[in-house]
Amino acid sequence: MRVLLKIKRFNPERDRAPYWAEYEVEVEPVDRVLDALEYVKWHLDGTLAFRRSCAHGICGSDAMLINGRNRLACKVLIKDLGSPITVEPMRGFPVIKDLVVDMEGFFAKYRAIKPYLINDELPPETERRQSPEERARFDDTTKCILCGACTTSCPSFWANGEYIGPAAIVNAHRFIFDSRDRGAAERLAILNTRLGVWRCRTIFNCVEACPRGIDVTRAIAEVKRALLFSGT
Amino acid sequence: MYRGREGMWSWILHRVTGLGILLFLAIHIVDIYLLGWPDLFNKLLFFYRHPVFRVAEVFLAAAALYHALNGIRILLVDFWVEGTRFHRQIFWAQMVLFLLIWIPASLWMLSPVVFGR
Amino acid sequence: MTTVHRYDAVIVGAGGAGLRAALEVARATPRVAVVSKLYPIRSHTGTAQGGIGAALGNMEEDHWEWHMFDTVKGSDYLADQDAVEIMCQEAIACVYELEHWGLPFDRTPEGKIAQRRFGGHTRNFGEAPVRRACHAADRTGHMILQTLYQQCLKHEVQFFNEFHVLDLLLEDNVCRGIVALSLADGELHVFHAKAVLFATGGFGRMYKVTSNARSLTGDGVAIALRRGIPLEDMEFFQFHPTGIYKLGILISEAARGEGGILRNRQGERFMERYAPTLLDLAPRDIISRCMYTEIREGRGIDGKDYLHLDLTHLGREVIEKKLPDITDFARTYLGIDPVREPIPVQPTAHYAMGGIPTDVHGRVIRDEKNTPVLGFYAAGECACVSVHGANRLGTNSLVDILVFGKLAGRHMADYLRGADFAPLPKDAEGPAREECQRLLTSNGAESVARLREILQREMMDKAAVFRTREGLEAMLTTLKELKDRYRRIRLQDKGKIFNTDLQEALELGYLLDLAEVTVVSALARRESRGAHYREDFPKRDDAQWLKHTLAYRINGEYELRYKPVVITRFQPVERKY
Amino acid sequence: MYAGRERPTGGFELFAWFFMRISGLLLIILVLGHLAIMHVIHTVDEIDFDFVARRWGSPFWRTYDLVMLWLALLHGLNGLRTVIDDYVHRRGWRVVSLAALAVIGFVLLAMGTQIILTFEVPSGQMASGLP
Ligand SMILES: Cc1cc2nc3c(=O)[nH]c(=O)nc-3n(C[C@H](O)[C@H](O)[C@H](O)COP(=O)(O)OP(=O)(O)OC[C@H]3O[C@@H](n4cnc5c(N)ncnc54)[C@H](O)[C@@H]3O)c2cc1C
Ligand code: HEM
Ligand code: SF4
Ligand code: F3S
Ligand code: FES
Repeated sequence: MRVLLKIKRFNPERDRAPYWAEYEVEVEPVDRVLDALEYVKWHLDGTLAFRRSCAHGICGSDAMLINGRNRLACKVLIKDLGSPITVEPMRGFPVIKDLVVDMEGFFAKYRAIKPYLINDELPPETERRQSPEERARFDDTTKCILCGACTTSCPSFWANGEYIGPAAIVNAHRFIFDSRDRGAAERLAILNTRLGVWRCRTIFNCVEACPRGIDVTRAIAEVKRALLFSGT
Repeated sequence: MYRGREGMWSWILHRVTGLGILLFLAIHIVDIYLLGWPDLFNKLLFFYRHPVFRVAEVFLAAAALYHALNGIRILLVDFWVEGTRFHRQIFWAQMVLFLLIWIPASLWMLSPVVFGR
Repeated sequence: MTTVHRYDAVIVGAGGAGLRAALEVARATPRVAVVSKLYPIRSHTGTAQGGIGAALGNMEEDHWEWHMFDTVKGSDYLADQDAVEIMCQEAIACVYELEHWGLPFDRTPEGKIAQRRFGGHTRNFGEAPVRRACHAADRTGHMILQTLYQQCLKHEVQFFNEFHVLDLLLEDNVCRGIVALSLADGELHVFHAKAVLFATGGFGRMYKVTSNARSLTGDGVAIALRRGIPLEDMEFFQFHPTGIYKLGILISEAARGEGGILRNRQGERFMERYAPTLLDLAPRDIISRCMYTEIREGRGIDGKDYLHLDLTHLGREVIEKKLPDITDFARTYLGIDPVREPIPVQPTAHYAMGGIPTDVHGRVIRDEKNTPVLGFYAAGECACVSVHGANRLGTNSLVDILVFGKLAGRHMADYLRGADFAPLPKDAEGPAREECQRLLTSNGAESVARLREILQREMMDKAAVFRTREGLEAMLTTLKELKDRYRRIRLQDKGKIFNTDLQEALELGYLLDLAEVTVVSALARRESRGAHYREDFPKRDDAQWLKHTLAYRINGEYELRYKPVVITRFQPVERKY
Repeated sequence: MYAGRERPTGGFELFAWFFMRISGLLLIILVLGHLAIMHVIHTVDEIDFDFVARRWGSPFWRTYDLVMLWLALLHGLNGLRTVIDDYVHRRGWRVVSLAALAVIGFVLLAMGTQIILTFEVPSGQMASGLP
C-alpha cells in the first residue's frame, strides 16, 4: 500500500526554517509509522533524523506529533491513520534536527521532583513488606517510560514552558503514594508552586497522549488533593 | 492544530467564556456606578435595549451557563475520585443540559425583540 | 574540536549492567561518568518482561543450590560453575537491594516479593517447576532500569547521553579511556580514565527476526575485538520460542510461566512429546528446536512457519493483571485479544550467550590463561563470564547484569585506589576520526540498509537455530562479500548534527564483524550443545568440546583457541526435561 | 494515604486554586440566579433607575449583589492572572501586566462596592420584596 508521508523537517546546518517534505512510501497496512519513517530513511532520504530503539512502545524514544496527536511512532499502525500521514516533532522542546528534540529540559524537571525512593530507615535484611493493596496504590504511575508525549501535548505547557508538566508529576506521584517512601512532603512542597501542579488545568490531552495508558490527570488530581487534605 | 478532544475544547471554551464574562462584569460595574447620576444612567440604558445587545445578551447567558456547567465538571474531576474516568461523559451530559436550558431561555429572551411582547 | 574529559572511571552503556556498576563505583569516587548512545532509560534492559530469578523461597521452598543446578544444566554444562555459584548466591542479595532502592515488585498477600515459574527453573534438582522469578507484572526490566537510574540520579552520577562510543584506548595491556561521538553536534570526545567498563548489551540485530532493539548492534563487543580482545563462545546465540510472528516482539516466558501452552496446527500440545516433565517450560533452546521441527514436519499453523501460544484458558483476570504489557502488544500489533484468541509466535533471536570474556570480577581477560587486561572491565550481555554457557535460562540475564555489574563495579573501585592515569596514546581520537571520515567520504554505490537487510536475512537462514557446515560456509562467503561491499557504501547525510546515517553505518560495521566471529566459531564447533545445533553433528560431544571458544582477530584473520570449563559441583550428564 | 512527614500546607497558589472552586460553586447560584432574574424573568426593557432603586431598597438584594460582586470579580481577576501567567513570559512584562491587573481590579472592586453600599434609595421609592 502506498502512503503519502508529510514530515516537518529542519536541519540547522542547512535550513533557515522548518519546512514540510513529502514522501511516497510503500508499506503494509499493519506496519507502524516507525516502519514508514525507516522506509524513508533507508530508501529515500538518509538524512532524515529521528530517534527509535525498541520499536514496541517500551523505550520511549519515538514520541512525536502524528496526524495532530502525540504518539509513539512504533505504536501506531498505518491502517489506523490512512493517507496522508503528517509527522512533526513534539511541541515545546527545541528541535535539534528533523524529529529529534532536545529533551534536557524535560529530564531536568524529572530530576527536580527527586525521582528516587527517600527512606533513611535501616531496611530489614530481606524485603520491606508492602501489601498488594499498598502496591496497587501507585501501580499506574510506575508504568511511565518518560517519553514526553504527555508534557508536550499539554496546552498549559506550550503556553508556559516553565510548567513542570504532567510527566514530572506522574513520577512524583509514583513515590508520594508508595508506602515505603518518606519523601512525600519534600516532593509535595516542590509541586505546590506557581509552576507546579496548580498550572494543570485538567485539559486531558496528556491522558489521550500517554502511550502507556496512564491516567495522568487522575494522578495529578490525587497530588492536588494530597496537598489540600491530609490523608487522601 | 493539535487534535485535542473534549478536554481541550472544553478548556478553551471555559477560558474564552470566563474572560468574556469578566469583560462584561467590568463594563457592568462601570454602568452600575453611573447610578450615582440617575439621568445619565437612564439615558445610557438605550444601549442595553438595542437589538444588538439583546442578541449579545443571549450569548452572555450562554457563556455564563456553559462556564458554570463546565465549572461543575471541573469540580467533579478535581474532587470526585472517579471523575477523571468519566470526564468525557460528563462533558456531553453537560452539553445536553446546556442546550436544554439555553435554547428555551434564549427564545424567551429574544421573543420581545422578534415579536414584541 | 575534540574535548578531553578526565574521569576515574568511565562506564559505557546505561542498561542494567552499566548503571549497577556505576552505583558501585560511585560509592568509591564521585569521578565516574556513564557514557551511553541512548538516554539511560531507553536502554534495552527496560524491555525485559518476565522476571529476575533468585531463590528467595517466598512462595515455596527454594535454595540457591537448586538455582545453580538449573543454570548449569540449562547451559548444557558449558557454564563455569564457580561463576554460577557466585551468581546464584548473590542474586538473593541483589534482589533485596533493588527492593530497598524502591523497586515496585509485585507482592504476595503477606507483603513479600511475588515469584512465578519460568522455563528451566525447578525444585530439588529437576523434579518440577518452581516459582523463582521475582516480578513486577511483565515489566520487570522496566522497573529495574528505572530504579537503577533513579539511584544514579540520587548519587549524582554524571551522564553523557547520546554519546556513541567508537573506540577503546588500550595500549600495553592497560586501558586508558575511550573515544565517543556526541550525536547532538557530531564532535569527538576523548574520555581519559583509569578504568573503563563496557556494558553495551547484545547484538540480536544481526538476525532478521529478533526481540532486540534497533540499537542492539554489539558495539562494545566489536570494538573490543578490533582492539585485540578475543571473544568467547560466540557460536551460542539464543532464540526465544515466543516472538510475535514476523515482528519478533517478545511474548515473555512468563506467559508460559503463568500457564500458557504452545500448540501446533492440530491444536496439539506438542511439548508433551519432547519434554514430558517441564512441558512448555523446558529451556528455550529445546523449545525453539521443537517448534522448528513441528514447522518442518508441516504442523505449523496453516502450514506456515509459526505456531500458537494459547493463553485463552487462563482467563481475563490473570492475563490482564499479570501480563498487561504483552496483552497490549498482541492487541496493538496483531489486533488479537489473547483472552479469546491464541497468539501466533515463532522463535526470535534473543540473547547472546557469548561476548567479551571476563572473570568473576568483571575483569576482561585476554587469553586462555585468564590474564586480565588492566583497567578494562565488561558486564552484562556484552560480556561472557560465563554463567550461561551454551544456553541461558530465562530470568538469568537480569541476575547476571546485577550481580556482575555490582562485582565489576566493586573491583573497579578497588582498582582505582591503587591505579594512576596511564598517559593517553598519541592522537588518541585519530583512528575514530579516520573511521568516521572514511564512512562519510566513501563514494561507492552501496546502501547500508540494503547490506544490513542481506546480512539479517542470510544469518536467519544459515546461522540461526539449525546449522550445517554448508550453510555456515556459504554464510562466510556472503559475509566476505558484504564486508567488501561495506567498503563501498555511500552515506547521504554528510552533516554533523544528529547524523544517524553515520551511526547506522558504524553499527553495521560492528554487526558484520560479530556475525563473522559467530559463524567462524560455529563452523569450528562440531557438536550440538545448547543453542548451537549442528544438523551434521546432532550429539553433544563432551570428550572433545566441553570447552569455551576464544576467537581472536589478528590482521583480519580469525584464530580460535579454547579454554576449559570450570566444573565444581555438577558433572555433565545428558540433558533431559 | 502517603507515609512520611507532615504534608506542606497553604501557599498562595493552593489557596487561589481552592478559592476558584469554592467561589465557582457559590457563583453558580449567584450568577445564574442573577441572570435568570434580570435577563429572563425580567428583561432589560423593564430595568431602569427606578427598578434598581426599588430592588436595592431591600438589604437582601444589596447583600446578594455585594457578595456576587466580590466573588465574581476576585474569581475573574484570578482567572485572568493565570492567563497572564500562561502567556506573558518576559519577567518585566509580567510584572507590569499583573500590576495593571491589580490596579484595575482594585478600582473596579472599589467602584462596585461603593455604589452598592452607598446608594441611597430616593425618598418616595418603596422597597419592594421581589425585584
Ligand atoms: C524483549 C526482551 C525481554 C527480556 N526479558 C528478560 C527477562 O524477563 N529476564 C531476564 O533475565 N532477561 C531478559 N532479557 C534479557 C535482558 O533484558 C538483557 O540481556 C539485559 O537487559 C542486558 O542488559 P545490559 O545492561 O547488558 O544491556 P542493555 O540494557 O542492552 O544496555 C546497553 C547499553 O549500552 C549502550 N550502548 C551500546 N552501544 C553503545 C555505544 N557504541 N556507545 C555508547 N553506548 C552504547 C546503550 O545505550 C545502552 O545504554 C530480555 C531481553 C529482551 C530483548
Ligand atoms: C457561574 C459559576 C462559575 C463557576 C462554577 C466557575 C468555575 C470556574 C473554575 C472552577 C475555574 C478554574 C478553572 C481552572 O482552574 O482550570 C474558573 C476559571 C475562570 N473563571 Fe469561572 N466560574 C464561574 C463564574 C465565573 C464568572 C462570573 C467569571 C467572570 C467574572 C469567571 C471568570 C473566570 C475566568 C477568567 C477563569 C480563568 C479561566 C482559565 O484559567 O482558563 N467565572 N471558573
Ligand atoms: S506519563 Fe505517559 S506520556 Fe507522559 S512521559 Fe510517562 S509514559 Fe510518556
Ligand atoms: S494536558 Fe495539561 S493541563 Fe493538566 S490534565 Fe494534562 S497536564
Ligand atoms: S522505539 Fe521504543 S518506544 Fe518506540
